[in-house]
Amino acid sequence: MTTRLVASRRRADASLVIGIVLIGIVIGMALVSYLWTPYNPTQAMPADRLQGMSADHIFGTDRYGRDTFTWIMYGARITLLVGVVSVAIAALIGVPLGVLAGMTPYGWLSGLIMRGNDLLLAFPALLLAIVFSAVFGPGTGPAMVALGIASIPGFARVARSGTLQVMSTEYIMAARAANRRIGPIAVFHVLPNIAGMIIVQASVAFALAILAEAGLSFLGLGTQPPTPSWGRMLQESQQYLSSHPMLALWPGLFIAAAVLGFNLLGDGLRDRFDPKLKGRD
Amino acid sequence: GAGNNGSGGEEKRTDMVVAHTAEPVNLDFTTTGGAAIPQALMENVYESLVRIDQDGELKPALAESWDVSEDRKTYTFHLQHGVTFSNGDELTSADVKFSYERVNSDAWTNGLKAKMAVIDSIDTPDDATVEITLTDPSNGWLYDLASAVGAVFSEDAVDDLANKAVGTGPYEVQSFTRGQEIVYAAREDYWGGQPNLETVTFKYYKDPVAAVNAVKSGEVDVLASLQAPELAGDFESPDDYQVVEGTTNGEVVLSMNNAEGIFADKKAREAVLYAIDEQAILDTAWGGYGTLIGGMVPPTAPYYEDLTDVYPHDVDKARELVKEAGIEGESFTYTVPNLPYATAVADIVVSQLEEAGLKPKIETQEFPAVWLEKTFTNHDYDMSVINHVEANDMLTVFGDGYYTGYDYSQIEDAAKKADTGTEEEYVSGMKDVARTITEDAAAGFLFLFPNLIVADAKVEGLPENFVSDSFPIATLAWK
Amino acid sequence: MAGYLIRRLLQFAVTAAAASVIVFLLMQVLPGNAAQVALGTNATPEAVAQLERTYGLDRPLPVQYLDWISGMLTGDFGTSYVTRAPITPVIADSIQVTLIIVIASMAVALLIAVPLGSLAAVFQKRTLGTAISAASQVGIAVPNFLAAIILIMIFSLGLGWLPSSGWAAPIEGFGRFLARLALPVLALALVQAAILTRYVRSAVLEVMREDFLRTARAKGLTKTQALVRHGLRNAAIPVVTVAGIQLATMLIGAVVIEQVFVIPGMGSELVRAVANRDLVTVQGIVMVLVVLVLLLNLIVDLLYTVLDPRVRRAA
Amino acid sequence: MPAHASAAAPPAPVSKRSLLEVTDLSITTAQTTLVHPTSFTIAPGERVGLIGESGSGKSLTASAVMGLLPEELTATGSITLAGTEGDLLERSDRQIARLRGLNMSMVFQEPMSALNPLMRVGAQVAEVMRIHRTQSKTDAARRAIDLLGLVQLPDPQATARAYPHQLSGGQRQRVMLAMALANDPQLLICDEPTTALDVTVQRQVLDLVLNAVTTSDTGLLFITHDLAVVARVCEKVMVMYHGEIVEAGATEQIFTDPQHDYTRGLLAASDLTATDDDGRLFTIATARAYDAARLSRARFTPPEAQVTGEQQVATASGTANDPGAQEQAPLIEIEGLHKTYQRTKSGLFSRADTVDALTDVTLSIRAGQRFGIVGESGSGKSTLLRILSGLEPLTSGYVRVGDCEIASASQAQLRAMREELQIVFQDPFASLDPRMQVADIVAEPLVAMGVPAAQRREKVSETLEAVGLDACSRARYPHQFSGGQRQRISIARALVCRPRILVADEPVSALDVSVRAQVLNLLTDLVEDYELTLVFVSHDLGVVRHLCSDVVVMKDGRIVESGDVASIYDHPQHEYTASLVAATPTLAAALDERAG
Ligand SMILES: Nc1ncnc2c1ncn2[C@@H]1O[C@H](COP(=O)(O)OP(=O)(O)OP(=O)(O)O)[C@@H](O)[C@H]1O
Ligand SMILES: Nc1ncnc2c1ncn2[C@@H]1O[C@H](COP(=O)(O)OP(=O)(O)OP(=O)(O)O)[C@@H](O)[C@H]1O
Ligand SMILES: [Mg+2]
Ligand SMILES: [Mg+2]
Repeated sequence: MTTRLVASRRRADASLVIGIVLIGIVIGMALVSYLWTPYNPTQAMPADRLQGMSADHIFGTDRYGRDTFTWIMYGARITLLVGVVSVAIAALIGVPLGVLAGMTPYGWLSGLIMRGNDLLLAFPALLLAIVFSAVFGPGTGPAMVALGIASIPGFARVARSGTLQVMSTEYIMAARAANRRIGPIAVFHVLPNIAGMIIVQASVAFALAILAEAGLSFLGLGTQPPTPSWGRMLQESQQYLSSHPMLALWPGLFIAAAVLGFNLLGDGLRDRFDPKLKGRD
Repeated sequence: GAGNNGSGGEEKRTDMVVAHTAEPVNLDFTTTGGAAIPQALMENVYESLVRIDQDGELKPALAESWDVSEDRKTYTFHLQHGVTFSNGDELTSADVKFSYERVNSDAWTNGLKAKMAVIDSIDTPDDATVEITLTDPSNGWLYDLASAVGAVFSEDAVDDLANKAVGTGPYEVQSFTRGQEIVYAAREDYWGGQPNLETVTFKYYKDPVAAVNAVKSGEVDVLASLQAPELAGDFESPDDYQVVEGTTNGEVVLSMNNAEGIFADKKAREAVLYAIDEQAILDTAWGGYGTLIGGMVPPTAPYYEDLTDVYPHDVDKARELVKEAGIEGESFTYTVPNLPYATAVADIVVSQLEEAGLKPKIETQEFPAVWLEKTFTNHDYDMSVINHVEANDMLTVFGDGYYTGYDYSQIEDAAKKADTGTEEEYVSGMKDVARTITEDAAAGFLFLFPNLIVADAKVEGLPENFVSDSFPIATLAWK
Repeated sequence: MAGYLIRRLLQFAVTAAAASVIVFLLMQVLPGNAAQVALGTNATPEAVAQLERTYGLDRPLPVQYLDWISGMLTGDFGTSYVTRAPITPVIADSIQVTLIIVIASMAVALLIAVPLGSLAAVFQKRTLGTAISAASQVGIAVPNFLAAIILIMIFSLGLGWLPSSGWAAPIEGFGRFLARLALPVLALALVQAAILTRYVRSAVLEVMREDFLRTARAKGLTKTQALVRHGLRNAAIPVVTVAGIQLATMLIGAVVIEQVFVIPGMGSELVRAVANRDLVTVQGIVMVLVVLVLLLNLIVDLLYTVLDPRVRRAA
Repeated sequence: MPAHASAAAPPAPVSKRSLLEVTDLSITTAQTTLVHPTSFTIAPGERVGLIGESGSGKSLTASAVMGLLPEELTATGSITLAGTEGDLLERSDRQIARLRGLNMSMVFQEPMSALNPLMRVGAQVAEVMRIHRTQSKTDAARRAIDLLGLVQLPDPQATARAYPHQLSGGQRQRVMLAMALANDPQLLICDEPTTALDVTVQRQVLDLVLNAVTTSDTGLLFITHDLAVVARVCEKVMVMYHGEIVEAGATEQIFTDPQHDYTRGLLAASDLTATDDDGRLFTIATARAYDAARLSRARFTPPEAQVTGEQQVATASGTANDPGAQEQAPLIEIEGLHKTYQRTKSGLFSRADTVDALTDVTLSIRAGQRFGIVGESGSGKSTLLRILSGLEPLTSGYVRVGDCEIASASQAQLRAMREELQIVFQDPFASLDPRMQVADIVAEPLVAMGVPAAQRREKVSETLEAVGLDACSRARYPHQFSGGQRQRISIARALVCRPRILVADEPVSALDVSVRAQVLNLLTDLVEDYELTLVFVSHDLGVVRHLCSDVVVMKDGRIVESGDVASIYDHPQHEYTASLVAATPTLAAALDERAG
């Protein structure tokens, strides 16, 4: 391996490590929140309202006297939930469709799938989310589903182009010559080989979903009370921006950290999976 | 707008920008519900025969004076002289007759029209006199007349009410940009004398923080209703700003479905009332602004009485009642309209209820679309919260078939007697009704919504209290 | 070329038609009775029924659909039964606002991203490149409404240079227009610039690896000259695609910024119309947005063929 | 031992004033040294070849001269170019840029990507003159067209207006050459300029280079790994191995009397006409037995090649020449086969493209035969194989493999047929799924046949052993193997189900010469051991000649000639075959030509 490759690999690894650490913190907080939190997240303590950072409340308290750190911990759950569910929807629908479009010998079928994809692409995430919140009422659920549906086309495209690439390789030809049927080829050859791209796409979609949920919560269309969510915290802290800026700082910081984490993870993985960085000579 | 006020130097400005929260979707309150349209148009563009002043008292408006017959069924109004509509037509008693008969026709679809159902006949002995006969005496009717149902229209100008408003008021609508602003221009030929300001602009800000920012950056001179009271502290410097705290007719009601479900049991409702700590709610959710009332009557009403001691905050008692009612841990839906005060209140209410062993499940509902249909119309809820802003709405809110599901028969006779009785009978009768409702634990009365106005320090003539359904701009002026 | 154009246009029309059916059906499942909302708390069932009759809401769905479509094709989006006013001017006004903001933001974002991204690529392994990359990573992670709020706090509330909210059309005075345009555009552009910087960087890096750049240097160009003369146009191709996608998401994504700055754009109109259950308006706005996105995709595709002679070849 | 190397390679006897002087050039990364101190000179008009295995540092050396080294590498030593002041290595990019394209120019290996895809080629050629202001704008455009004519591009006017993608690889390479020659440089560097080209095109490009340098007395540094090519073009050769020039001298001398082991190995492995006592090709390992001097003798004994051919036929004779076998029905029979591809139209010119990949192909292959198919790129060789194996539907015609009639066969019949017929593909890197372990790759055909797991393991081990891979490679992934080893894996996969027919689609064209010999030897062994019928596809005539008994020559989807190897190669009937044979560079022929 040449030094250039070593350098890229090292940078990729740095991205990966930082990304994993940031995401690890978020996941860790979410998991711990199921076992323990410093305070009850919904219990208001009017006497303790709007306190600054202290030993009792390391991130301070909000207008109802609730512990901000507890809220950040609970908020990590929603953030991850939104990411996981929306990415799962997008990937579980988008990837099979993309693979099918890439593998089918029938031009009309792949054409149909891709046109459907184009159609879906015309409904951006926020548009769907606004309409969904009207149909099903505002909430985390409709938001996740809307974000998930809106990111189907991305996954389908990546999966299809990856599949086409894989299908044109000689090892697929070899597998067909070895009498493998289309199903096993999809499972044992295509999916493992496009998994890298899909994972990269997923980490980026994850980051986008977190941002979109925050935006929706800001519009009042995302997570609803009394569920703690970072987007909602940010929205509610708006009126305290000049008097108690810490209230906005914490959720803002954690949203940014989570998004950064997933983006860095995606970058790192992309470099890892980049064929150009593999010894190819 | 207020943009170019720097160049004038000493010269007094003749325009003013006022920020509001709820925007009118059109200009026609005869067919469109909601408080926003009357707020923008009543007293400014349309006038009624009478009006309610800042202290909640009846004052003459288009009617210079009026007489009431012995049987308190016939009202004779004497109209002001020299009143013209903004289209140039002169006001006559025929316009009044036309307008009020129109309320009772199909042309009005706004449910408010019910307030005029009590009218039996309208006569116009001459151009300046209107005689209105009621089917029964009514103490509340004259107050109702001061609201939007009493607006007097010109007979030739009702074709396109949604987009064109022609009235007798001090201002006319110069332009209306839906969702953004209404620009008013002063009328030179106003019967009450030309108002102080030449132009007034209402700007609409759904987001309270944006509205506050607009005041701070000087784009807005008056913020008519601060929906983020925590921010009032930002306007502490008296040289630059003034914060006016007045009252409104708005009772923030923690409504419970009396007819069905978990709160059909009075014990359950009582538990709720003991569980909630109104003062804490006011402090955390609304920055301590507002008044605790304990009942459905604002202090500006003649039959007001402090009822806050009927159900004091007592968590232990609440827990006991919860056990007695056998509803410990039983989950119920608490529908919260997505309005600033409602969501602000929800968090703390839930916390207090949970402390008493109750288990509310919040369901946020879009207001008005979803809340109106599910909670209000279909009564598909256990608990909700809403600010009932109309004047004299106690009998409506706890009336027959209303979403509160209150057993109206409990108060029906008393209410009838009060309305048709003498003024004293009216006051004492209504007091009894209000107490009965509170004692029945028909709903929680969290607080009286404050009228928080933030304005440039040099603005005067602000309507301190919001007790009618309008925001009058004729009194506004620069110092 | 003509054949391709016709084929693409046809595809566009079919997709738009399919989208219109989806939009229409979506509107039918919105809960909340529109007429009820329009009439308010005290509406009687008779009044509701009458309003439905007046606006033809009681007709069969296919009839309503055809009526809507044929109206739209002649530029008439119908009359709102909430505002009682024609919808076309509302859409026309708000679309104009949104397009101005979004296009201006994209222009600003590109003005920032292209030089920064190129620098980050050229100085890939030096401090400057790393710094730009890191800054763009962080920029992407900041929600744009947070950026907007911070900008307001600095430039409007703090320094008092610019208004915190509102909108003015260019005809109301160019200064006023620019003053109100500046912050929302900046808020959108900063985050977009961060996103685009990354794409520019990777596109330039990709191009720098290309053999033809070495050829250009072998001809006698220095590194920078080679990059500018031969590299940038090649790097533009992937960037155009991303910019197109971003522009499409911004059309509706700007709604958050519009709310913060109280700007009457498409997004704000949509949110308002949804809240008022102003279905005809919702339908119209969603349809216009969808068509705009489709149109953007079409334009990007065509731009591609202009930029890249290889695409013109049947592959 | 750089000093030793340069000492061992004194400048060519022609003691002209040198044009390029490279002294103690070494190229290092932060960690390692890639090119050890190296010195050489090139005189005006001198043609110097630089050969060596992949990764030995040839390109880096050339890049250093041009000042085009990647940033992360540093070059020390000195490089001087006649007519310019001082050491090139000490100049800034800006200063050295003035020399590039004017005093010295370079042609790169990869013709497909070396031109700017967005710029018309005429403009790209004119740009070299514009950069150095050797021509005015209009003159540059005019001269660009002349140059395109000079490098024998058809219709230079039209070509100048074309974009690179509209030209073939050979045409692009000629554009590159026109660009390099535009300012009459003193020094021309060609870095493997023809490896991506078909033999006939390769020959044309080489002729052009030769012509250009001889007419204007340009010094030439020619990098290649193809010994035959270097022998044709260069009068002096330097051999590079692991970043050092291990040997240098006159072409004749190096190729007939190599001193260094590596050079000898290289020569032996690339000589497809020489075999050891077992009739196997020489590899680096067995190169000691190789007699390099036979190359110099070659031109005095022209029939040598023919002798090998006969030898070849003799080794493969067992079944093929058995008259009884000839009477049997052929194992594979193809008659009047047509294949037309419909290209999906997605570009601007949406004409429905059809490509006639195969036209009226008729051939038959007997059991046990070693059957070669040769032809240039795009002549339909791979298509034919895909049809044979039932992986691609045919348009019309009759194809039979064993007792399976492909056109009308059901999927099940095709599956059964494919158990008899297995394929080895061209690219050892692309034909193995990078995410599968070797054992799974090799077992794949068995899985499809439904062989139980235990039996599969056994068969896989057996086959891996047969192709010379040890048991511990089972659990490894393809990227952990060298190219030659990978090709063994693919051969193992093909043989694991014991087919009767082995079809190989250019199995060695992606391999280094030394590895190529090993793989070809392995194939020969296996074909004998397993009594396989071999269908072998290649564009390399030498390889086919070595391996096969019979051959068909394809061009544009048609068979232009067929017969036994010896007669086709030595007495080609069709002019295309003749040109193909003539264009194929062989070391012996090249040396021959030089002498003649
Ligand atoms: N930028 C670089 N950084 C580090 N190592 C490099 C770099 N470029 C090339 N190398 C290494 O230097 C060695 C020589 O490379 P070079 O390209 O000169 O080989 P070559 O002889 O031209 O081989 P080929 O025949 O494959 O072209 C190789 O091992 C290669 O991996
Ligand atoms: N799937 C396909 N669709 C369209 N055209 C094809 C397809 N496969 C091959 N062709 C065309 O058919 C012709 C023959 O291709 P084929 O791959 O058989 O050639 P080849 O002789 O194997 O060439 P090479 O030596 O480059 O592998 C070529 O012109 C090729 O472009
Ligand atoms: Mg090389
Ligand atoms: Mg081939």
